[in-house]
Amino acid sequence: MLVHRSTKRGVFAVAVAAVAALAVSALPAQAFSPHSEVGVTSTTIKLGITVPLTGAAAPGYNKVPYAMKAYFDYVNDNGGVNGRKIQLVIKDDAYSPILAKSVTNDLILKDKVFALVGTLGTANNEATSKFVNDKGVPRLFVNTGFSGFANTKKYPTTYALFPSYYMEAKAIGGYLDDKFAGKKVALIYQDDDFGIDALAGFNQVGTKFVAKIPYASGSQTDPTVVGKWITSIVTSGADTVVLFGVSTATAAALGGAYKAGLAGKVQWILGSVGADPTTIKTLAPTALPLLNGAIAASFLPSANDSADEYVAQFQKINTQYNKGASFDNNVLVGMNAGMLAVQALRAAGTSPTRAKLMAAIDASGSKFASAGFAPLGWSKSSHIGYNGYWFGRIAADATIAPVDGAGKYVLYTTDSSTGAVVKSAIARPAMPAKGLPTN
Amino acid sequence: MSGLLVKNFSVSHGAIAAVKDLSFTVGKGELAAIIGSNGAGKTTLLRALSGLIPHQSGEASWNGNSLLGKKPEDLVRSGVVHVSEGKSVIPELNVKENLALGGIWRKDKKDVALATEEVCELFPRLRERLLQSADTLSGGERQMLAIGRALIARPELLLLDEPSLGLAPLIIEQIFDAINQLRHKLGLTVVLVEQNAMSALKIADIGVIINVGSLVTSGPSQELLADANLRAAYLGY
Amino acid sequence: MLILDTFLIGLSSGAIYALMALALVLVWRSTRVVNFAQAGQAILSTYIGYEVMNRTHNYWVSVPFAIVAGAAIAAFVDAVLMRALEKRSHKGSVSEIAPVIATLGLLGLIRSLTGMIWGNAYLQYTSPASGKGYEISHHTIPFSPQNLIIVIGALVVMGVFAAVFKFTNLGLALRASSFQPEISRLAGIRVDRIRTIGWAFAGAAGAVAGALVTPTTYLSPNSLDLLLVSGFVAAVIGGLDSLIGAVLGGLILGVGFAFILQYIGTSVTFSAAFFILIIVLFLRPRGILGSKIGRRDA
Amino acid sequence: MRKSKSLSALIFFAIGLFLLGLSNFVDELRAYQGAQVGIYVIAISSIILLTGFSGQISLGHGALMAIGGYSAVLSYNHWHFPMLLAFTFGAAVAALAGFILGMAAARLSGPYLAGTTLALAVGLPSLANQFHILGGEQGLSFDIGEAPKWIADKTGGDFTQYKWFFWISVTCTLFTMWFIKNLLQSRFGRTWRAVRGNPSAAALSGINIGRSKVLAFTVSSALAGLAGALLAMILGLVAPMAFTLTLSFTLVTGAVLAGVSNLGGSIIGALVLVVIPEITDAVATHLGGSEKISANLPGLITSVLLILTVIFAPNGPQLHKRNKSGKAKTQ
Repeated sequence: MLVHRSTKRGVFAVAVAAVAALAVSALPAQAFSPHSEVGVTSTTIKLGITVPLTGAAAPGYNKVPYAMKAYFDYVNDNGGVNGRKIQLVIKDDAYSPILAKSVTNDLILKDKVFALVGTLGTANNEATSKFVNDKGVPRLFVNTGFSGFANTKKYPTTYALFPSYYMEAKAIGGYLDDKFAGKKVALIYQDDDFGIDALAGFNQVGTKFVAKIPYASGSQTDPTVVGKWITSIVTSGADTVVLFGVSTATAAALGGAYKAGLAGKVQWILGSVGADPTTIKTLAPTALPLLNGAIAASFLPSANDSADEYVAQFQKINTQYNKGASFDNNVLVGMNAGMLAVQALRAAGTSPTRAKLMAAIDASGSKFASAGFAPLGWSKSSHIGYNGYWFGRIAADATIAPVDGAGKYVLYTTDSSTGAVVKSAIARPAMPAKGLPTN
Repeated sequence: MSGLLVKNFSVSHGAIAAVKDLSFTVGKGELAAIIGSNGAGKTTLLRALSGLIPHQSGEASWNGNSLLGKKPEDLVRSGVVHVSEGKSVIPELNVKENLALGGIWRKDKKDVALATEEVCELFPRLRERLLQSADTLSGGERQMLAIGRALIARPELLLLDEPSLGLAPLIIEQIFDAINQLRHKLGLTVVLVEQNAMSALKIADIGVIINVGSLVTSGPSQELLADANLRAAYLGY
Repeated sequence: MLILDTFLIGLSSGAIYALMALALVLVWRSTRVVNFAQAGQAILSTYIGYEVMNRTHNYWVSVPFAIVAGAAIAAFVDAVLMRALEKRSHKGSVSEIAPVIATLGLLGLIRSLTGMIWGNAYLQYTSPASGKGYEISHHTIPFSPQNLIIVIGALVVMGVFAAVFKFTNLGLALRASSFQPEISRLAGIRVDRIRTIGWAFAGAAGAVAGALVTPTTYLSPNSLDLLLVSGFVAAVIGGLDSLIGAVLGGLILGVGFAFILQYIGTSVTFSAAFFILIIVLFLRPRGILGSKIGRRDA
Repeated sequence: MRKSKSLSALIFFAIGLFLLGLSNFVDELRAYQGAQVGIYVIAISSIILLTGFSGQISLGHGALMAIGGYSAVLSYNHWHFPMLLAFTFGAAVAALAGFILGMAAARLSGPYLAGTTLALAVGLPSLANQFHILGGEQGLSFDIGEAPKWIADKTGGDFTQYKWFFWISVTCTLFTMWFIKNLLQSRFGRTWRAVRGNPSAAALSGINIGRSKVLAFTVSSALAGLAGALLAMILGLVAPMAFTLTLSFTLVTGAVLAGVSNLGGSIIGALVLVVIPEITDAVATHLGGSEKISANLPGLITSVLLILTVIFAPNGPQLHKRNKSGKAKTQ
C-alpha cells in the first residue's frame, strides 16, 4: 500500500515537472520581425561566424573573427554598407562539429543573423550544412578548403573562398614534380575529410610518398603521438615532408623533429592551413630552427609583404581597429573575407534579402576585389573561389617570401577535377581606395 | 577532587541509550574493574570517556578536569590513555614503530627512550621482536604491545578495554599480572573493562557492575566477589 | 633501436603518470577517497607556476612556487571541502559516492575558474631545458634534457617521499593514520591534521607532475585531464594502497602506452587503458603491490 | 493496483498530448531545447536508476550513449533500418554493452567503479578513429528527415524538423518514464530497493545481489543508449566529440542535482542543465563580460551547485522531506 501511494505521488511529480519544463521552454525566444529580412534592420545587418576560440585548433584561428570584426568596424566608421552598420556575432565551437551545430542553431534561431561568414572547419561546416540549407541562410566564404563545398547541389547556400584541399594537393604535387623530383617524400595529414580530400588530390597528380602518416584531429597535442610521427619519418628515410594539418599539428611536428635532431636534414613543405609562421612561432618556440627554410603554400600575399597594397591597407586597419593583435596570415584572412563580404552586401542592394545576396555573388562575385592572387570563380554554376597557390620560403625571423625572391610570386593553378597544374603569373583587381569597396 | 569521577553519565547510539545515568568514582592509584556481559555498554563507556564518541548527558572528570568535549589526542596529552578493544596495534607497522607511536607527540625524547626501555624490560618478548611486523605477533604479544605503547605516553589514567579478549588463560594471567605490577610501580589509575569478571576483580580495588547500560552495583571488589547473588547473576560462576 | 626508442618515449610519460598515481594513492590512503580533482589541482598550481615564470622569467624559480601552491591547494581542499562533506553526508544512498561527486564538482570548478582567469587558449610554460634528443653515435634518441628532468624530478619526489615515510616521525604518523585512524588518535596523533598534511603531499606530487609535463605540451584549463585517467589506471595497477606500486604502475602504463601507440595505433591508446584496468581488476584485484584490504563490496 | 496503472498511463498520455500540442506555440529554438531536455531526462533517469536505486556509480554513461548513438546511426545509414527500429537497436546494443560492463561493475566498489567507467568514457569514443566505418573524428551524419506527411498535415502550419525532433524526443521520454515507473513497481524494483537499503539482509533473504546489480546496469545502459541515439538525431551526426568526458560528468551532475533517489527529479536536473547556459549566456551578454567569463560561467555555476548539493542535500530535496517526518518523532 505504501508503494502504491508513493508511486502515485511520483506520477504527479513527473506530471507537474514536465509541464513546468515545457512552460519554461515555451517562452518565446525572441520577438519576430516578419516584415523585413531576418537580421536586417534599417540601420544594421547582422552576420555570424563560428570559429575555434578555445581548444587544440584555436591558436591562430582565434584571431580571424576579430580581424574581420575590425575590418567591419572600419567600414562602419566610413558609412557602413548602404547606411547600415555591420554587426558580427562571434561564436566559439572549439573545433567540435557538435558545438558548431549548437552555436549555429543559436546564431540562426536566437541571434537571427542575416548570413554566416567565414565559418571555420571542414567537419564543422558539414555538421551544420543541413540546417543552414533548410533555413536558406547564405554561408559566405567558409574558412575551409574541403572540395565538397563547391557542390552547389548539396550546399546551395555555401560559397567556398579557399582553393580546395584537393586543388592544394594537386598544386603541391605539381610543385614537387617541378622542384623536388626524385626526393623521398613523407606526408602527415589529418585523418578526416580535410586530409582525405588532399590524398585524393595527390593521387590525381600521381605524387608518391614513402610514408603516409594520418593523425586524429586533436591528438597532435599528445607528445607520444608526435613521437610516433617522427619515428615513422625517420624509419621511412624521407628527406622531404609534406604536412597537411592545422597550426598546432605543424608546431608539434616541427617541435618533435627538432627534438629528434632532424633540423637541416628534412625539407618541410607546409599546407596552407597550418603554415602561418607567427602562429607556429608562438606555439613552438623551439621549432624555430626548423621553421627557417620551410616552404609554405599560400594563396594570399605574404602577411609581411608591406609592399602589397592590400597588406599595407589591412595593416593600417589592424593597428587602428584590432588593438594588440600582431598582423599575421590569420588577420589577413579575416580582413580579406570581411572585404569580400562587404562587396557582396553592397551588391545585394539597398534592401538586401538572403536570395538577393546569393544572386549578387553569382552575378558579380568573380569581379570582387580581394587580396588573393588567383582569380575568383563564383558564378551561377560554381561556388569555387580561388584556384591556385604560390610557394614561399620561411626565413629565420618567421617572415615569408616567394621561393624565387621577394615579390616574385609564381602561381600554380589547377581545377577541381582532372585538369593539369599550370604555372602562371599573378593577376587580381586593384584595391579600392583606402580598402573601402565602391562596387 | 582527585581521581576519576563519573556522574549521571549517559551515552546513546542513535536512538538507543547504550549507557544510562551511570555514576562511579575511582580514586587516584586505584584499579577499577568494570564488569558486565557482552553489550552491557562497557566499551561505549570507555569510548565516550576517551573522546572517541560524544556523550549525551552527565559529567566525567579526571583530577577535577572535565574529560568531556575533548578529542582523544588531546586527552592523551593530559595523561588519559585508552587502549581500545581487540589488540589495539597497527599490524602494518613493526613493533618498534608501534611503540614509537606512543611517544610521537612527546617533546621529551630522552624520556621516551627511557620509557621504551622500561616497556622492553616489562615485556622482554617485545624486545626480541622489535623489527618484526606487528602482524606476525601472537594475540598476547599484541596486547603487550598495545599496553606498552600506552605506557610510553606516561599515562596517569589508563583505560583498558578487554585486554583478555581471545587470549589463552595462561596469557591472561600474565597480562593481568603485568597490569597489577604496573599500577603499583607507576602509581597508575586503571579502569579495566572486562567480561572476565573473576580475574579482573581479583586484582581490582573496586568493581563496577553494569547491565544493559545501567549501574547494577559498585563497591570494593572483595565485597563483590563475596556476594553470592551477584556471583550468580552477573559474575557467571 | 625502435624498441629502445619507444621505451624511452614511454619512460618520461610513465614518470609523470607515476607522480599522478602517487598523488592519488596518498589521498586514498589518508582519506579513502579517489580524488578526481587531482588533475584540476595540478592545473591550478601549474598556472600559478606560469604566473611566477612570467614575472621572474625563470622556470626554476617558478617550480617551487607551483609545488607550494599545489600543496596549499590540496590542504585547503581537505580542510574545507572534505571535512564539510564528512560532517554532513555520511548517511543516505549517496554516502559512498559523495566524495567522488564532490571531487568531480571540484574538478569542474577549478577548470572553469582557471578558464575565467587565464582563458581557454593554449599558453606556453616553457622550461629552459632543451627539447632536443640526446645523440648517441649518430642516432638521436627520443629522450631530451627535458625528459631527463622529468625522470629526475619524479625520482627526487619519490626519494623525498620514501625518506619522509620511512625515517621521520611525520612519516610514521602519516602511515599510522592511514592504516588505523582510531588507534592513531588514541596514541595521541592529531589524525585530522596529519590527514591534511597527507593531502598536501599529494598536492605537491601532482604539482610536480604538472610543472614538469607542461613544458613539453601546452597549458590550458583541461590540458591535464588525461593524466587523471592515466594516473588512476596506474594507481590501480599498483594497488591503490601502495606508493611503490603507484610508481611501478605509472612506469608500466607509460611504457605500455608507448608500445601500443607505436605498434597498434593512436586511437586505441585510451581504450587500452580501460582494458588494462579491467584485466588488472579481474586478475589481481589488489594490484601488483596492493594491501589486503579488498576493493570489492563486502 | 490495476486501476492505478491505467490511471498513470492516462496521465502520461495526457501529458504527452499537452506537450505535443504545446510545440505549436513555441519557436524552433525552444522546440530544439525541449528536445534536448527530453534527452537529458532519459540520460539522467538512467543514472538515477543506477545510482539511486542500485547504488552503483558510472562516470562512463557518455560512452554508453556513444554506443547507442553509433549503433542507431549505423543501422539507419547502412542497413536502412526504419527510424524506430534504429533507436531500439541503439538501445539494445548499449544494453548488451551495459550487461558486459555490469558484470565487471558488480564486482567493484565505489571508487574503483568510478575510475573504471571514467577510463571507458575517455577511451571508447576515440575508438571511432580506429575503425573506418565509424567515420573518424568528424563522425557520421544522421538525417532522419522530416515528419511523415500524415502527421505534418494533421497539425497544420510549418512542421519544421526541430519540431519533429521535439515530438520524437517527448514521446521517447514519456515512454521511458512510464517504463521505469512500472519497472520500479515490479519485482526488480523491489529487489533493488531491498539491496540498496540493506545488502546483507537482502542477500540473506535469497536475493542474488550480483544479478540485481547487473540487471540495473543493463537497463540503465539501454536508456543511455536511447538517449545517445536521440542525441545523434538532434545533432544530425555522431562523432567522438559529442560524447566527451564532460558529457558523462554533466549527466552525473544532473542526477545529483535532481536528487539521485528521485526519478521525477530528472526533469529538474535536465532543465537545470539546459537553462543554466541560457541564463549565464544572457547574463554575460548583458554585463558585456569577456569571452573568458561567458565561456566558463555555466561550468562554474553547475560545479558550485554540484558541490553544494552533495554537501548540503546529498540525497536530493525529495528525500529530505521524507526524513523530516522521521525526525519529528525523535524530537
